[in-house]
Amino acid sequence: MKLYKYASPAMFYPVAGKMIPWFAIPAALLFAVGLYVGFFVAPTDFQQGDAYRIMFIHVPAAWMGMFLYVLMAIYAGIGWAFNARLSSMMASAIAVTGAMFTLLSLVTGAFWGKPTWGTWWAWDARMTSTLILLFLYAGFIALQAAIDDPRRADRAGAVLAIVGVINVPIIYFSVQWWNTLHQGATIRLLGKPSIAAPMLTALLIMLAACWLYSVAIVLVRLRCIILEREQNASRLAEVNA
Amino acid sequence: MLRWIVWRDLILAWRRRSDILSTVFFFVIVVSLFPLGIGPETQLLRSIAPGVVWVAALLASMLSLGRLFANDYQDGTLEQLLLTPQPLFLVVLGKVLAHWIIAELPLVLIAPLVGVQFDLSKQTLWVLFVSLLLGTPILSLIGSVGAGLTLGLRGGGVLISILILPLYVPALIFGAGAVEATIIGVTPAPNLYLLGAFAVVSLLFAPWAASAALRISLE
Amino acid sequence: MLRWIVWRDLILAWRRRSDILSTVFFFVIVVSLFPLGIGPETQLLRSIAPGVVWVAALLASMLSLGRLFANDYQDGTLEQLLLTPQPLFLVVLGKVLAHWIIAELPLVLIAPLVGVQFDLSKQTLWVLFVSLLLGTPILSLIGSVGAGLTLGLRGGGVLISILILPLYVPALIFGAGAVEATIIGVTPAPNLYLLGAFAVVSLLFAPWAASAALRISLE
Amino acid sequence: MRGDRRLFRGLDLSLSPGTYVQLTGPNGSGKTSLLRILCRLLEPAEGEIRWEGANIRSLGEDYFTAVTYLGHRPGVKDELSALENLTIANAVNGVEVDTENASGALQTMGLAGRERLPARFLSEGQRRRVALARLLVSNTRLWLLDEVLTSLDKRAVGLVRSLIEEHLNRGGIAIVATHQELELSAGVTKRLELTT
Amino acid sequence: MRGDRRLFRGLDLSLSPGTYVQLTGPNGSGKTSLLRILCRLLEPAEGEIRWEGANIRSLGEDYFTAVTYLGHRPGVKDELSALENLTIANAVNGVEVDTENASGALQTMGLAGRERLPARFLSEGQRRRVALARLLVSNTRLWLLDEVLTSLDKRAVGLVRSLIEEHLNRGGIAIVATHQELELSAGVTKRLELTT
Ligand code: HEM
Ligand SMILES: Nc1ncnc2c1ncn2[C@@H]1O[C@H](COP(=O)(O)OP(=O)(O)OP(=O)(O)O)[C@@H](O)[C@H]1O
Ligand SMILES: Nc1ncnc2c1ncn2[C@@H]1O[C@H](COP(=O)(O)OP(=O)(O)OP(=O)(O)O)[C@@H](O)[C@H]1O
Ligand SMILES: [Mg+2]
Ligand SMILES: [Mg+2]
Repeated sequence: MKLYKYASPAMFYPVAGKMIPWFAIPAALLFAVGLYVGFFVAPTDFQQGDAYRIMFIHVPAAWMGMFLYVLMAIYAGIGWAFNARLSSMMASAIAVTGAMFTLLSLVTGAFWGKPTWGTWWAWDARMTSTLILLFLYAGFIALQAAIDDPRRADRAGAVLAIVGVINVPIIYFSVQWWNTLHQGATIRLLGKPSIAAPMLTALLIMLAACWLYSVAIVLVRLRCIILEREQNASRLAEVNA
Repeated sequence: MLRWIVWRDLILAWRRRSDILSTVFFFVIVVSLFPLGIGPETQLLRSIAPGVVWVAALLASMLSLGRLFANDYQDGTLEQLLLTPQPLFLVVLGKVLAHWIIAELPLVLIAPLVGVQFDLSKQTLWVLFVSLLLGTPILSLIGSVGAGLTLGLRGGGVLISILILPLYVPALIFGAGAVEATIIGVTPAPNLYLLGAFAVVSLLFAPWAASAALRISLE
Repeated sequence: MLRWIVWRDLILAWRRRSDILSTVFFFVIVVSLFPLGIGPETQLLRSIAPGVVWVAALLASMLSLGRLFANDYQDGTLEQLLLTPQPLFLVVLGKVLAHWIIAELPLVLIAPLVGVQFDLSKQTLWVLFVSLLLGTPILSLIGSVGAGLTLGLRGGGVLISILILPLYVPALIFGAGAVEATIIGVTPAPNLYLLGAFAVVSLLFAPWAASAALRISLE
Repeated sequence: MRGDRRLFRGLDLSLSPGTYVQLTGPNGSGKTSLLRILCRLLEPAEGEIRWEGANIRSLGEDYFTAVTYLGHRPGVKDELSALENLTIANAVNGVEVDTENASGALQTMGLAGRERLPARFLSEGQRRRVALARLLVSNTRLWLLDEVLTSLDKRAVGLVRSLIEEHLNRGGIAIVATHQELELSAGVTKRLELTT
Repeated sequence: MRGDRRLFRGLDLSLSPGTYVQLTGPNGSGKTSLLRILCRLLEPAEGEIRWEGANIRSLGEDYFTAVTYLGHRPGVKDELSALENLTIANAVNGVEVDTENASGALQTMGLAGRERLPARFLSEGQRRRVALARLLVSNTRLWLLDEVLTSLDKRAVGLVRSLIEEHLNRGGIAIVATHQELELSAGVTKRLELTT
């Protein structure tokens, strides 16, 4: 089983090294194209002027933040169930990237909100659930950081991620429901305006770029984690020899 | 044997009655801090009362959860509990049940009294009581997972809170929502049903996750 | 030698950076829970913001205080610190100073960001920042007394809170009062002066009381 | 128990009833880890442990009816009296012991007159004796004792020795990790020395 | 130290330089309490302790420049390396030790190659060795050591013996609470047996 062979961290390390450019370079290219289309080709919005262009970062970031959480939970779960170290490391690597995208969508959302709504923040359902998602990432990362033994950290993280993933839909809907109960939202998100074709193109390109970037950065981070753990292990082995 | 685990924890709690009192006091103090920090307008206070009481309950239960397994862990009893001839999730369930009786039930009972400070109506107090009665088991159940995961870690107190507070959000929304609904004259029923459903989901998953967490922490 | 104690605690905290982050996140999470419990109306939220932020700061600092002496106590380092040839209150002062840098300063820095969530004006955010900068040393100082008294006691987490939360009340009233004043357009100066005075009083008495508490706890 | 192997030491061992295994070795050589693997608190990295022919993982909770493990920490609750500690610990294990038997066991362990004192008033050595009293009332066949002589004075060490001898005579197995020697007059003694 | 009395035991003792006191007695007989009284962590219920003629209470913090106490718990921080543990513990005591001396002391204690490893990766015995290294770099005259041999293997026990012997030869005083015997070839050995 060739695949099985690559599931060992030590074997995967060089493979990951080779894979990184294949994702990083297209990511860079697509970012360049996407930003160009988004900022220069796409027409100015008749309501919001140019402020809406922040969407090209905001929306992919928000999507990535949510997808990556699920992906992280899946990897962590596989790592736990099958004792696959590489999979667990993958989960740890994804967590930071996911948290970063979530934070990015919060920040860009806030910068978008200021010109359009006149406020940095409102307790809108989507914003709130994104914020909670960030907290969930933070919990996962903090838990893993607090545990010295990497194997134990992996498994504890897996339990938390799985519990979190079961909860995410519940949280999402409860927040949705919470906000609409009190008031018809004073300000709605853009809704679904018929987006101009260049806008949609730019959005999709940016989304693809974010995906490629995520893969590349996760691989980089994975390599760091592998290296760090091997070093720790060999340092201990050396001393105990 | 489940019976004995609950019984054991109740005896232990009774020997340390002051802990129970401390949790109740903490709850009361946190709730009372708000009028101090916010100012005395009755109207304002009444409209924030459900949120404040519920958040205080969350925090109080979270603080007491730090002790759910910690004492047993420190003196080696938890290892022994893992080695009893019965499924681990029953042990967890027993301890969670005891924790609810010890740490949450008193809050539920005292909450209407605290609500009076905020000038809530009789009916609202009643809904507050019911919402807490339905909601606090969720806190104990989900909290047990966090308590299991953070066992033996430094900085456990803060860590457990950032793990479980986000997971408490639905309970908070439905619970406080039910009370809020009563205040503005709407029926609290849907909120209470949702709260009950969430409690059932927690009951199904939490003991299982908590026993997994315990095994991991004790390795 | 004071220098070395502060330095030691800072190194230790740096080795466990995640604890610092956890405290900050706890603060942010608690603040965010209130809107979830209370509802999203901007007007209402703005008027409770000072109270909420200050109460969250109180709770966050209280949680981190549990660790002020506990880790050193558990591994026997605290005994050794008591046996150093220097007045005990200097040791306490060093540890409190380190605690403030590690656990309170990050809250002070993040608070304005949190305030943005409540749609506070620029000037209000500024006053919030200053009030916390003046007020958080009080929390560390008074908290050290509680931490010393509850050292090694079970249920320390809850116990410490009921000991020191009542003592925090003046800080809360002046601190939240200053922000409140700014919101309604009055000068926050008197509140801030009172807060400063209270800080000085704490600085004079707390280290002394905390060292007495430590001696008692270690007997 | 029939066979056990351990990755970084290559350990293979099968024990018959009446065997006493003295587990020695310098600090950090893995004594505690081995005992914890034997009672399933730890997973072995490789290899398996069999009890009466069956892998202990497949035995599930039933395995624990045959095993008593006493670890570094005595597992005695400060708030309970010696007597309560003993009876409740057993009840949780599904073995209900009546008060008479329990106080008999405590008396044997030299705790006469202190049975009803909360354990926090007992000295470290006396607390360990409370934990050891569990061996007297249990009817498990495999004893896993970790550093069981810590903080015991000479009288208590003698008590432990005779406890283990009786256990071996009844056909039990005892695996004891210790830095101190324990000369037994009964059963088969095996010495297992771990190295770092 | 000139005189010490203890309410429930009536203890009166004066020690001259170069004396080794071996404190024995069954569990709970008060060994730890006595040592803690001697380093002012506990107040004696009655009687007083004098150091060079002066009551130690009146000596204030100066007394601590003459005393090193090692208790049940080693006082080693998990997050710091062995080296940092040693240097910082001394710096806090007002004795700044340079890295060279410190790692020399750690090497003597058999920790060569592990000086820079965070202490949490050390085994229990090695952590105690880090604590003992403080005895090598300190220049205090009175050593109060509580159960200092706990969890040490034989090599380490030999090290501790020679450490104490050197200390006595330099005119120091050592009071050691222990269940195990420690045969010294230097200094005056006094045995103090406490009873329950
Ligand atoms: C910090 C504040 C904000 C956060 C956390 C946030 C979060 C999110 C999230 C999670 C999504 C994806 C959700 C989904 O597809 O269901 C999203 C999409 C979107 N957001 Fe935001 N948002 C914020 C502010 C804003 C603002 C101020 C605007 C514009 C006025 C905005 C406009 C949009 C648009 C147009 C989409 C795409 C909607 C769709 O295609 O369904 N967001 N945002
Ligand atoms: N949780 C852990 N994380 C990392 N390493 C560990 C852990 N527990 C044990 N070890 C390592 O495993 C080795 C064996 O430890 P173990 O506790 O089994 O030793 P021991 O023989 O019981 O020692 P002692 O005589 O001190 O009780 C040690 O070198 C230790 O460093
Ligand atoms: N904090 C305390 N509260 C009440 N009694 C105590 C306390 N500390 C010690 N004692 C009692 O004082 C007596 C002496 O205890 P001490 O710890 O000095 O004994 P020891 O000789 O050091 O025992 P060991 O050999 O277990 O270390 C014991 O009987 C104990 O019950
Ligand atoms: Mg061991
Ligand atoms: Mg002692």
